[in-house]
Amino acid sequence: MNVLLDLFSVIAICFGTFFFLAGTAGLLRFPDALSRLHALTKADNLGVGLIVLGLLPHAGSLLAALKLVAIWALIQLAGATSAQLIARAIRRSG
Amino acid sequence: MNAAPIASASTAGGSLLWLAIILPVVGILASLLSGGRHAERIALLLMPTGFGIAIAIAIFLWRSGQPLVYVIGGFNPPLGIALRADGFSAVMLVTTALIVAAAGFYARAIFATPPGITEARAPLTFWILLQAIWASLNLVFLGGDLFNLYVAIELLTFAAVPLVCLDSRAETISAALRYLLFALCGSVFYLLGVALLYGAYGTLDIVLLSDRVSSEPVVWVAAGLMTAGLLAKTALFPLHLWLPPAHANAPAACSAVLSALVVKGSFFLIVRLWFGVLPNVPHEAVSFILAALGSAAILFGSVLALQQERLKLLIAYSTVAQIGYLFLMFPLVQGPNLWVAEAWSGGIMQTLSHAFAKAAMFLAAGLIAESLGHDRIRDLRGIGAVMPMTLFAFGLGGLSLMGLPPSGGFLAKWLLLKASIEAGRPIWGAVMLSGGLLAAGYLYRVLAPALSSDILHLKAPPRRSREAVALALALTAIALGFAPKAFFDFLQIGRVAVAGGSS
Amino acid sequence: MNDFFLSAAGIILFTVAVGLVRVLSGPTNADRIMATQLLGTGGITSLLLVASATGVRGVDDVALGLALLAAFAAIAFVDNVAAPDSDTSKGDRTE
Amino acid sequence: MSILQILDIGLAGLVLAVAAWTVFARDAFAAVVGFVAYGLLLSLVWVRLFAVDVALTEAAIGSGVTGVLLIGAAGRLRKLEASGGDDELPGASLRLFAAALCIFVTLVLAGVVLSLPDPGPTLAPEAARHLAETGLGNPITAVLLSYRSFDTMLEKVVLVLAVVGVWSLAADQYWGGAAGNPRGAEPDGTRALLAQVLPPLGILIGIHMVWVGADEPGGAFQGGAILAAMWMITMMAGLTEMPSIRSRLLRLVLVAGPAVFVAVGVAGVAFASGVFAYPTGFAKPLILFIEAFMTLSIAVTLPVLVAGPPKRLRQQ
Repeated sequence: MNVLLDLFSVIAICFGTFFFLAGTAGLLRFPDALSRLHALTKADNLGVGLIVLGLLPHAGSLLAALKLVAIWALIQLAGATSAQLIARAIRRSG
Repeated sequence: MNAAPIASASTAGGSLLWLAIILPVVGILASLLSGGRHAERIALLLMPTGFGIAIAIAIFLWRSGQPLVYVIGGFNPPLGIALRADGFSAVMLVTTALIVAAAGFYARAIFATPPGITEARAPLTFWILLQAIWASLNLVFLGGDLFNLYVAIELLTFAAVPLVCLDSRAETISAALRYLLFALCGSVFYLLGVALLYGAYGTLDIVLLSDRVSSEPVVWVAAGLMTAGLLAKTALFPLHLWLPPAHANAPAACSAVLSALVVKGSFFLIVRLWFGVLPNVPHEAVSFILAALGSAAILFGSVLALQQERLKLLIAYSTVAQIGYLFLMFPLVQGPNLWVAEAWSGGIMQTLSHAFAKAAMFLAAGLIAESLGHDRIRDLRGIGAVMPMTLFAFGLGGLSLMGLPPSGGFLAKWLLLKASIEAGRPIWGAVMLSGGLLAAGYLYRVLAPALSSDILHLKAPPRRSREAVALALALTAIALGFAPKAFFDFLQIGRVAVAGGSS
Repeated sequence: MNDFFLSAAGIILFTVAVGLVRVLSGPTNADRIMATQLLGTGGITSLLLVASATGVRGVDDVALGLALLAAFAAIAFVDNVAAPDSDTSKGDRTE
Repeated sequence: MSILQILDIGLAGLVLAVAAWTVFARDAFAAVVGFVAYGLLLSLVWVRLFAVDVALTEAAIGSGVTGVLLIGAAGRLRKLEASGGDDELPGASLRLFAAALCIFVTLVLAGVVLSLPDPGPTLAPEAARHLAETGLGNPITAVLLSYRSFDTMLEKVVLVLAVVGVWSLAADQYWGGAAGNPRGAEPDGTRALLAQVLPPLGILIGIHMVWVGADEPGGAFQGGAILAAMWMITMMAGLTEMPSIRSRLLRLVLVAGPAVFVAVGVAGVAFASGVFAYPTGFAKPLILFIEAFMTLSIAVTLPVLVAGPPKRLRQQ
């Protein structure tokens, strides 16, 4: 059981890390600001989500697990709204 | 060497120490909460009480002959904080109470809330910040813990800087901004030094530290940083750049408090640092540098004062010069020598007499500027005939600055001169004498035309009571010249002997 | 397992740090804000990983605080710098 | 070398690099962004130094209050630059001198810090020994609210003075008016969403931080800064606005923290061994009582400072 959970964590965190790599690569390599923003949101969504998922089995208590989920949700919210706002700012400045 | 007083037990009368700080703090909070005219009433109400507390502290100190101590919260240092009052603290507390009250009384005419308005910007700010300056200076004089003193200089900075730009002209705001940057940089340097001392010795209490410190690199660096930071706040040459525009452009009542008291707060902490925290670390070289900078300040500040076109700028540059004198005591208060007590008294006398004289002069200059609508020295011809009392106050203050007898300034310079000759270092005495001559020069530039028989028309004559405030301060500066021997004994209470320098 | 967490934290931190090049190069201020946004997200994530590996108490609250305030810089940016009257596409101003 | 050490060294290098970028950036906004990133990394550093209380403060203040303040300042500077306002750059020799001085101070500090005794003398055991008297579990809260509560009270007075100083910069006719933008007629959708979802959670987290502060990392300042950020977000979304600086309620909340602190401190003369001492057995409830009011004051003081002097006429 433990081994399975650990394996699950390793896979989730590996994928999460990959999305961070991809997001950063996109931020650095994509040609225009809007697509760079798109790349950024991938790291926010999937990267953090997968890593939180991977850490959940290791959370010591229910409160700790709840905090992890809350952190993920907050980052989602922040990511979604700031992406909206930044995108609008980019478009306005043309 | 005087045995270090017991660091960690409250003495009789100790409760007065926290009262001296908490009282104006309560005033600040109550003034902001009730607002409007109440701020002025609260400030004026607290002033006599605060003066009474300062006097009571002095009496307790005089009776016991030992520093007063109060341990806050019942936790003894090094874990907790102690407040301590020695002779120097007590005279500074009384001086502060007097000058703050004088400035407050003088300012009632300018910073009264106009009729028909519940609350106005400048009056509310002034009355709150005046109490804040008072609270923070009392903390500076009483704090026995280096971090507690950091909080004190932070309070002092935040109280002093807005006073500079109370009339919100563009030039005053830029002067205030420059002052703020100097003061904040000074705070950071001070804090860095405090952190280093804690890292090396594990305590911030001044008395405990003085036992533990030894002459080693960390102490030199910490002391250097703290001194540099405090010098920036004291405006000792060459860190004086912020002072003239800030002090000259502030409203007169604010200039008086800033020049007479606020720069003395950080000077007081430099004295605390070298003679309270580090008496066992020989510091002849540092003392020499400080005195050399002081000498440069005297000459440079006086020469610049000679060239000013505006009265308030002249007085501000004179402050730059007079701050220089304060540092001449450093090389003379060294080792177990006979002249040390004299030099110590001389330094403190200079602090006190400059405070009263400079406050009187700024208030007088403020009255002149209000009555004429300007303060161009060129156009002051004949002011003596129309505003005799104001000019008399200005002149008496000037007398003390020049060091002519009888005055506190004379006594201060006489004591320092005597000490410098007895110590075999007449160079400092020579600087003092030439500074006195230069002061005579820049004051002559004001007084000679002022006393001419030209006819001058005032826009509005000054109020008698406000002239009287300036005169009372000037007379106090003169009266200090008659201080009895007992007064000098009082100044020695709690002075710790400094190592080295037994030449 | 702890070593794995720490390695992941290191890789993520390093990755988003490389992303900070966008703070340097811009070209627009929006890119700069995006780079800090990414650093924030990556920082929070590596904090969670390190907290899980080292077990220091209270670290999850630090991450919680950072996550709560993650959008502030972007909003302040949109309000103050990218306001309609100022031009954000001017790029790196190195006058 | 363990992975943790590599991580620490990498983090330190990153902090230095971002700090250098912030110093050398020529554009005000770029420097501010660098500084925000620097603050974020710094809270990671504090965690690694096991100073979680400081990390919490840095996280709460750095990403919320100072971030907004500095970006606002950069925005204003940009408008000033665009209008060709005074751009008195200091001369090259002065800048060179400043750089040399900074490098010198840094090197001397580094040298001295490395020479400090290791392990250094510390009051930590002493602070822990008296912990039982305070009834607290977090020694940092004990230092701030018991052993050195006098300092903490005075620091709150500094905040009050800062507010007075900031307000004093107002134009005379705006005295009694309000700072910041007025409530929007139609709040912006995206921001309004954030400003409606975030505060309930944020208030919970802020109170949590104050509450656990007695025994775990956290406390009034951290919690207050979080609450301050929550009020700021509702203002940035146009859902609420700054009250008039003459508002009695605003002033009451501004002084409540230090006032309650002073009151409890002075009451110690009558009910305990002296001023700022707590009666035996009542230390913890009294500390939580003080912290509740301090949190409230901090939560209001910080947005008031960010909003700046009043810029609108008093509404009748």
